[in-house]
Amino acid sequence: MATRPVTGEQRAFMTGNEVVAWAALAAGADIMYGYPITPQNEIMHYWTRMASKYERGFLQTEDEIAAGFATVGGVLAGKRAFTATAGPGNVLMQEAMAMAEMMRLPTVVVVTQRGGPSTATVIYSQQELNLTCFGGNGEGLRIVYSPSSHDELFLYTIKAFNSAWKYRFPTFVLGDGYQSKMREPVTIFDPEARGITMEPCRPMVGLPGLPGEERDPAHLRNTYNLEDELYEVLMTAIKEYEAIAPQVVEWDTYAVDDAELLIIAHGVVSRAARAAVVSLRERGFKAGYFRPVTLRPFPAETLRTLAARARNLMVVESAYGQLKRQVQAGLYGLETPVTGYLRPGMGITPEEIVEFVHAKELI
Amino acid sequence: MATRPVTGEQRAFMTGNEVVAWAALAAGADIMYGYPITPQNEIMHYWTRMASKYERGFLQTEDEIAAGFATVGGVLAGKRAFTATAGPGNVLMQEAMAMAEMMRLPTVVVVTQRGGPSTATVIYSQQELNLTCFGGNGEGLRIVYSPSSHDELFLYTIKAFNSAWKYRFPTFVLGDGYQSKMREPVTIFDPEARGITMEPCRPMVGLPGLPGEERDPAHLRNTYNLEDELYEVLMTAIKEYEAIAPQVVEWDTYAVDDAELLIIAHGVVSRAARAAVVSLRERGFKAGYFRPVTLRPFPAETLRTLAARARNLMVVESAYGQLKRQVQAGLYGLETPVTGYLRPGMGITPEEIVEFVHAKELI
Amino acid sequence: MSVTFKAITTENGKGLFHLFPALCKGCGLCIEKCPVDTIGWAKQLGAFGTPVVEPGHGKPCIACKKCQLVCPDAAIWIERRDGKGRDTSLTAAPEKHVQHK
Amino acid sequence: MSVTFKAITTENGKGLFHLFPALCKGCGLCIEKCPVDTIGWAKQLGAFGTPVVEPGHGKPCIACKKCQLVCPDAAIWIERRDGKGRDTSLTAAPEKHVQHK
Amino acid sequence: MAIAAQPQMPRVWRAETKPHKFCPGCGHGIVLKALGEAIDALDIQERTIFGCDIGCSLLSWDFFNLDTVQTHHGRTTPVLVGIKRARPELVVVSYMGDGGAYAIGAQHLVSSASRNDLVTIIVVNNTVYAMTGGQMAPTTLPGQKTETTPYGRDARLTGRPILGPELVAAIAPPGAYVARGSIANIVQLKNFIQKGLQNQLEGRGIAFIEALSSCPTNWHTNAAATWRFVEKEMTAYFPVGELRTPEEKPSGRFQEVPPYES
Amino acid sequence: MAIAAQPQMPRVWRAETKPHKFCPGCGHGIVLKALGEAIDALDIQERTIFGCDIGCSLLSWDFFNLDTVQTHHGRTTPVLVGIKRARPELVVVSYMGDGGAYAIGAQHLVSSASRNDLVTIIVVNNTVYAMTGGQMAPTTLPGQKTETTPYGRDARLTGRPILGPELVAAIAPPGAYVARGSIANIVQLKNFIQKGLQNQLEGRGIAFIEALSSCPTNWHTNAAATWRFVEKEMTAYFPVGELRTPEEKPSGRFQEVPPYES
Amino acid sequence: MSLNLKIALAGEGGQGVQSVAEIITEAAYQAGFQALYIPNFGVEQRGGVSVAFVQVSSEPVSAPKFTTGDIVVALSHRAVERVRQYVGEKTLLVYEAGLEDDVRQVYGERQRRLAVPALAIAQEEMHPRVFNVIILGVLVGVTGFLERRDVEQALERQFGHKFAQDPDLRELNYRALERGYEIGRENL
Amino acid sequence: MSLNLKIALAGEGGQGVQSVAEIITEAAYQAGFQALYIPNFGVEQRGGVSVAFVQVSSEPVSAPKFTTGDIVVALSHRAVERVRQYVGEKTLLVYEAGLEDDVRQVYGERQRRLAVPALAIAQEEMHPRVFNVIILGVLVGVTGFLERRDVEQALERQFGHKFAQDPDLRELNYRALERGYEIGRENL
Ligand SMILES: Cc1ncc(C[n+]2csc(CCOP(=O)(O)OP(=O)(O)O)c2C)c(N)n1
Ligand SMILES: Cc1ncc(C[n+]2csc(CCOP(=O)(O)OP(=O)(O)O)c2C)c(N)n1
Ligand code: SF4
Ligand code: SF4
Ligand code: SF4
Ligand code: SF4
Ligand code: SF4
Ligand code: SF4
Ligand SMILES: [Mg+2]
Ligand SMILES: [Mg+2]
Repeated sequence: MATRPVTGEQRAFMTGNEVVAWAALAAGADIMYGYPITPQNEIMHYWTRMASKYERGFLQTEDEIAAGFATVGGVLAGKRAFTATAGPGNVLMQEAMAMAEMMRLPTVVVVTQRGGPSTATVIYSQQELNLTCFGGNGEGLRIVYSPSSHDELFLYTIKAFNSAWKYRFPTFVLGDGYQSKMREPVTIFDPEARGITMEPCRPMVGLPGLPGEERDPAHLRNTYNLEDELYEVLMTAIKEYEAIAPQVVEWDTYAVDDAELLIIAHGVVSRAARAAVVSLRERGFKAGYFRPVTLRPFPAETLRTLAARARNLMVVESAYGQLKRQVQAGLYGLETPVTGYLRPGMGITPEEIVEFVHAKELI
Repeated sequence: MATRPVTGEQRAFMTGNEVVAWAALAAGADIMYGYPITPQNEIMHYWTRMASKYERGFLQTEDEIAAGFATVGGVLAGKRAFTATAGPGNVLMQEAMAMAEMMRLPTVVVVTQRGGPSTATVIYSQQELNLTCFGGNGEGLRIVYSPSSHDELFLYTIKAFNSAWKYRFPTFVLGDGYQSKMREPVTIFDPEARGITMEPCRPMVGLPGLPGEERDPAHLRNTYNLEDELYEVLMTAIKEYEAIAPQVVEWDTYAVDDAELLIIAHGVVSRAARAAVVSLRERGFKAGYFRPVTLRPFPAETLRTLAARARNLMVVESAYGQLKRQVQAGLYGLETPVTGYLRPGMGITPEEIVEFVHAKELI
Repeated sequence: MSVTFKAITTENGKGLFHLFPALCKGCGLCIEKCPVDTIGWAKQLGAFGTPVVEPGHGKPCIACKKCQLVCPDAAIWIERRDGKGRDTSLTAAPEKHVQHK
Repeated sequence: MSVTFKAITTENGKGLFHLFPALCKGCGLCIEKCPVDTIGWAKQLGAFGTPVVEPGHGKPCIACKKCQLVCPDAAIWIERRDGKGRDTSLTAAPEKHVQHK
Repeated sequence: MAIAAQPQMPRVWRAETKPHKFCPGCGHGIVLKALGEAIDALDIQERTIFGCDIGCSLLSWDFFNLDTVQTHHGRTTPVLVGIKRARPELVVVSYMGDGGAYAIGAQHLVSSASRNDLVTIIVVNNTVYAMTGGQMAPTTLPGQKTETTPYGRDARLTGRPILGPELVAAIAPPGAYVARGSIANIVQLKNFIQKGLQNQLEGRGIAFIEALSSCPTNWHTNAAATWRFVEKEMTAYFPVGELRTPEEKPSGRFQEVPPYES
Repeated sequence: MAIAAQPQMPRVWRAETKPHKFCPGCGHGIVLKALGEAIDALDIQERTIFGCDIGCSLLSWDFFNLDTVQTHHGRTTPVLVGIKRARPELVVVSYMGDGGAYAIGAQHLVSSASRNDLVTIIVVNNTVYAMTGGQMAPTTLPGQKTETTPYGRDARLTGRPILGPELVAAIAPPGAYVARGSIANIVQLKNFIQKGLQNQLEGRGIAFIEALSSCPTNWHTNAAATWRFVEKEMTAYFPVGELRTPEEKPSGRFQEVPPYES
Repeated sequence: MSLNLKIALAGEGGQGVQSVAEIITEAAYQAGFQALYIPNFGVEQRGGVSVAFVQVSSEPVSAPKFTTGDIVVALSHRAVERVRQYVGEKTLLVYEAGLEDDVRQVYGERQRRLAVPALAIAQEEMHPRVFNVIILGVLVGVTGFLERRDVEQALERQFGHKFAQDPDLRELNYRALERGYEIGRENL
Repeated sequence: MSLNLKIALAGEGGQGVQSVAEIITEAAYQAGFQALYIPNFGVEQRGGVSVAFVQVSSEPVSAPKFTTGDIVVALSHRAVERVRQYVGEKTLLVYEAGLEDDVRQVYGERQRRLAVPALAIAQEEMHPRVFNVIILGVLVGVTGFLERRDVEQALERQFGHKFAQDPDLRELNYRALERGYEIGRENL
């Protein structure tokens, strides 16, 4: 490989799409397959500018279906392959991701959520949570990271490759249009400089040795004849997923210890939630903040402990209850009331949250 | 139109796919668009045999994407149009359904669930609940009926057309491969004979009058420039959806009044659940059964009342917790423990359920 | 609802050059197509706050209507001063067009 | 792992007609293609419990290998009794084929 | 004059939504002028349904005094085929970009062509994905710089500009009408479109018209360079003219074979 | 004889999975014999990746001693293109039915053809959707009865049999190899496939081979009628032969135009 | 009379087990019972074992498949193994007599069983094609809930168009049914 | 010193508001502040009003957009209306002086405001192209948290390649910056 794209640590001020491209480079991603869609485009733009310099591959496909399946191909060939999409593209991407889920393929997809459903807006939302966590005709055996800052966007893009290849579940970085387009300070780094070892990739086809002679051929399929065959394959994957979940789940909290009101949010919205908590605390209100960093698997256990102590839970999201449904299902059994501040497709500011808290007398 | 396909009431012994084709005929469906996929195929086979006789239309499209969008076209033209699909086809169908959701188009889709994810099996499962209720990049503003017998398959196929055109949300009949392929007795009927009036259809394009002169042109779109514009459109739809939900929700119960164990299941599995309850009752155990007939909107309120009285809830499904997650989210706030008997892609018999109840000492 | 547009009308050569500033986006496509190079930039600003066009920068207009034809925004109407040839251009059937309501 | 198949070998005309019942699905495609109509149904049952084929129903085999060529299941091997022409057919390089492990 | 001078818009244009939403110098406006003229000439406003795609064509969602539906990226043809099959008396126009037609929606194009669907398809070829900010399209010229071919399109890696009308002409059954026009020859373009609509009216088969068009915004060209790119560069790869007319005798490809009786 | 007579399978066939999963008389077995022979002849077993589609082709997922991936309906080409782009030293074979290639996956075919992807595509044309029980395919003959054309395919409503190789030949850049063979001429079919693999090995461009094949199960034919249908009925619509060879001088469609400098 | 009968049938593609299942449920339905029949289906249909699940009951039938059959029918070598999961302690295993060895090997000696020499009867006394109708007759005989008329009518519905072309065929089928019925009655 | 500044800027496509926003946040970032800039984007980019959101703070910035700006800049007729939602009681409205009437009509008399004759200055004293750099200068002056050096460096980063080709351009831009800065300082 050519010179390392990032050495040591470097401070920068850039857009989120640029961050993702640098992160993929730093992670040693070999090839990107993609199809244009706003607000994801600049990931491809930056990647194509840098790919030839660092000897990485790129293919612009005919649609997101092809982008998803070509990514599957790249991964089968043993390469750190990824794609990026949003909105209607994410809908189409589900076909390939369902195959990746069935065949345990370490695909990495960066999603930059935009308004939905349908074409809606090219701007921003958190409405692709259901789709990214549970899309396709399966059980959602996926890993979904929801970063909230450019630093995290960088970190979790790298981590996505590692989790994918380590655990062999399709892995997603669930960003959004705001994060894609905004510029803020970020520290980019060579994973090695932070002691992060990249999981090795190993091919699933095109292995060394004459198949049938020196080794068995790889015969990979996603179709089964009998219910029982499928059940066995599925339950093995489900059990593995459940077993690794405790290692995979991540969350973030602030001022939760004595919190009477726990505000729950993910992604960029969590920044507003945290700021709202700071401002409530400043005024003497016992508010706390919880953020699931992994949306799949969902950190329900940790949240349960905290939520049990609170008097009120408030879910804040730029969607109509997609996170809230996760929270309610995950915390079933608790009696702490859950209120939602649900603004599909709209940016959310700390001021609005504080105002809502007071209006609903949640504290 | 030619002679009525069904007059009065008629007893028959047929497969579920045949039932759907007859129901669509009886409902006055004008045109079917479809792409082959098992276990849905025979709906198309029967429909094509009968369509010319009763002057109905049919188009076999190039894929499920086209089938979905052509259905959208048929509906826009003011016709009672429908399609049918399953599994990976259902995944692809979501793109068009997201558009229908955004534009409030009364599409009707019959889904015959098969094993998932990916191609998996062509046989049976209940793994398309998430997908059918919440597929696409939106909030799941859909109506989803889950029938459990051929009689219901007939009834709810007719009802799907009526709900779709009345409320203008994409509507689904969520069947499965077992229901598709099994033969059992059914009573088919002319809706009129049962006092069911078919909702009238009205075109959204191709209206009478010279546009711009005698009337405004219909300018239909699914794209918006500003977050605020989208938010307004969405919130209007969401509020309407929430307002009609109480009229739309349906459920079925058996022996719930004093039930200590409430078994919750939908679709064909609910038959086994009901039989299990009968057999538990015969042996003196206070078991009851609850079945959501509409999965979207979900009959959470009714279930809550019943579940609050029970000592144990048990969710039985041929999926890994897709219904269970709905139940837990819907009943959040209750403390009644929920246990799942989760068998993705497998048929479930009453005997198994009873055995599980005893093994887990749920009663 | 009916809409009307204000024209800046310039007599030039054989043509009455009607330019509708509310429509002209200043793309310059017409300038390039004028066989006598009569079209050039005007002071007046158009729909996007950019200069509109006007005749009189080259030889006199021959009323060939090429500019009208290529304008993507229908911002030019060339009327022959002799009143002829109204229906020979692509965009025939003139006044009716916008006032038909 | 190596697999071997049992053959029913019939001498007919110029050919040794090796038929592998475990592979023959009784489709009859070979029968139609035999230029001398020597192939017909046998009593023996094949892979799917349907009759396999055998030579000797028409004129003698001329070892043209058409039957071998068209069989979708590789259930026929025609060996020339004179030992010649092994490499002339599509499926050349004979014994090695299955025993190469 | 009795009435003040007014813009000479095709009758079917909706003046209330003008100036339209396209950029200065955008070829879409010219193509839609040709389409408007053709609709006027055939007097079919009352029964024409206009469908636009996602891509810059979406900006025409309120362009005409026509019932209009804006669909998804690449999906306009299936929607309009759905409408046409349900209401054959309507005239349906499927309007989209080269990306929608030749990339994400190519299966619909191939299928509608081979089914000879009664739909009039107009593809605006501007050699880029314009709406998304200028990425490579299937029509991008070799050497052309776009956001995803920052060093120029390398034909060895990403292929050569796709030939849409040639594709349709190769597979559409007799009765099809196929042509490629250009905004550089508006009268011809209008005639092609009109013939394409006529083909649908007469129920003879599919009509497919590609229009070479301009995108100064993503080409970063001034007016002179814009015209040069359309007239010289594009025309070198995309020959303008009629490729199939419905009167044509079926070519060798489509011998008259009696239908099979099974 | 020293060793007992054994079946003459191509070396690359996996004897352990024989008899294969196809029906009696299915043409897939013949096409895969031709493919196997071609791989043997080129001695590329060690670096060949076989991809099969959903459709009856999926039954070949364990057919060869080749690393094999069974993909989704119509998606085999994108998966193999993904593999090839990541590991150009591999030889990739995309194997599918007419439905997968010409209906649901047509956008991939069009795009791979126009990109001249280094992939060898083999399409088994059996005029039906076989795996799903015999519905109309894009290749169904006029008049042919299928489960979705129970009264025979009506060309006016559903079009004429699609011409896949003709489509690819119309749009693929120079260097492409395009042919149509038939199970009725296995030696020729094998040669076509071998040339198609050779084209990939030499990095010249896409290789596309359609094989006319049989489906006695869904045609409800006996052996005689099966052959008759392939040799008479199908061949009348689908002419067998080579449509493009890489040596060919670029035709008029592909003039040598110097790359554009923007 | 309360009835609740579960039958699983398995055989090779051409052996006609689905027809048997269809006729028996159709007859049961016409006779006023609740009946449910579901074939197995899937990719395996190309060359796999064909299985049919039949339930007849006086109450509405619950799940379409079942854990254990009251009667399980195996008609081929592969079928013997395939149906194992549906065979419980009380299950009556009905099988083609030629499969005696296979059955012994898989199920041992203890299984309730009924060997039917259907192949021999069909080939020697009738015609190979009525093999499955003999089995149908056995099932009707063994279960005893159907009138002969009901079965004959169902046969007509299934094969009527063939009988019309060749009336001898009707006679042949009726004979096969009768022959199987007798074997079944003997073992009631 | 604790800083927390929110600025919204709006103008027509060609007026360069995004550049102003980018330069100011870039400069703030280089000066050691937390900074966040996000443009509006969407279908409206074709012919719509261009809006930029800038936040500079001593703490990490939370949400990328905000309800109310500390400073709101409107540079065109349509922009005056478009930014209304970001203008609160305490907001300082900075606008091109030529839009006085529009501003009065939309915001009345009470709004805190600063009219900048940037168009006139640019056209008469400098060059129409530095219109936005004058506005940049005003913002630097009015906010007072940036050193001149920081801004100049950011200018270099943005336009350096153009300055290299035409050194006069640098001088012109620096002058425009200075001129705007003075106007800003006066109104601090
Ligand atoms: C499924 C999906 N994928 C991607 C996009 C993003 N997208 C919108 S327009 C467009 C490209 C349009 O290009 P073209 O069709 O050539 O039209 P143009 O804008 O050039 O007129 C793309 C990729 C989308 N809206 N939906
Ligand atoms: C997305 C999707 N749609 C539909 C199907 C169902 N399906 C499986 S195979 C097939 C048709 C196959 O036909 P063809 O490609 O011609 O192959 P053949 O079986 O004829 O060899 C279809 C429609 C599927 N598996 N996935
Ligand atoms: S072509 Fe039209 S819009 Fe463009 S400059 Fe000329 S008049 Fe103005
Ligand atoms: S009419 Fe012709 S000559 Fe006159 S201004 Fe227009 S283009 Fe020039
Ligand atoms: S072609 Fe092969 S499988 Fe078919 S009958 Fe002949 S030998 Fe048997
Ligand atoms: S080798 Fe030729 S002649 Fe001999 S049996 Fe085969 S086809 Fe017939
Ligand atoms: S971006 Fe290009 S195609 Fe789109 S409106 Fe602007 S000029 Fe036209
Ligand atoms: S169904 Fe047809 S194509 Fe499929 S395996 Fe059987 S014969 Fe072959
Ligand atoms: Mg384009
Ligand atoms: Mg096929």
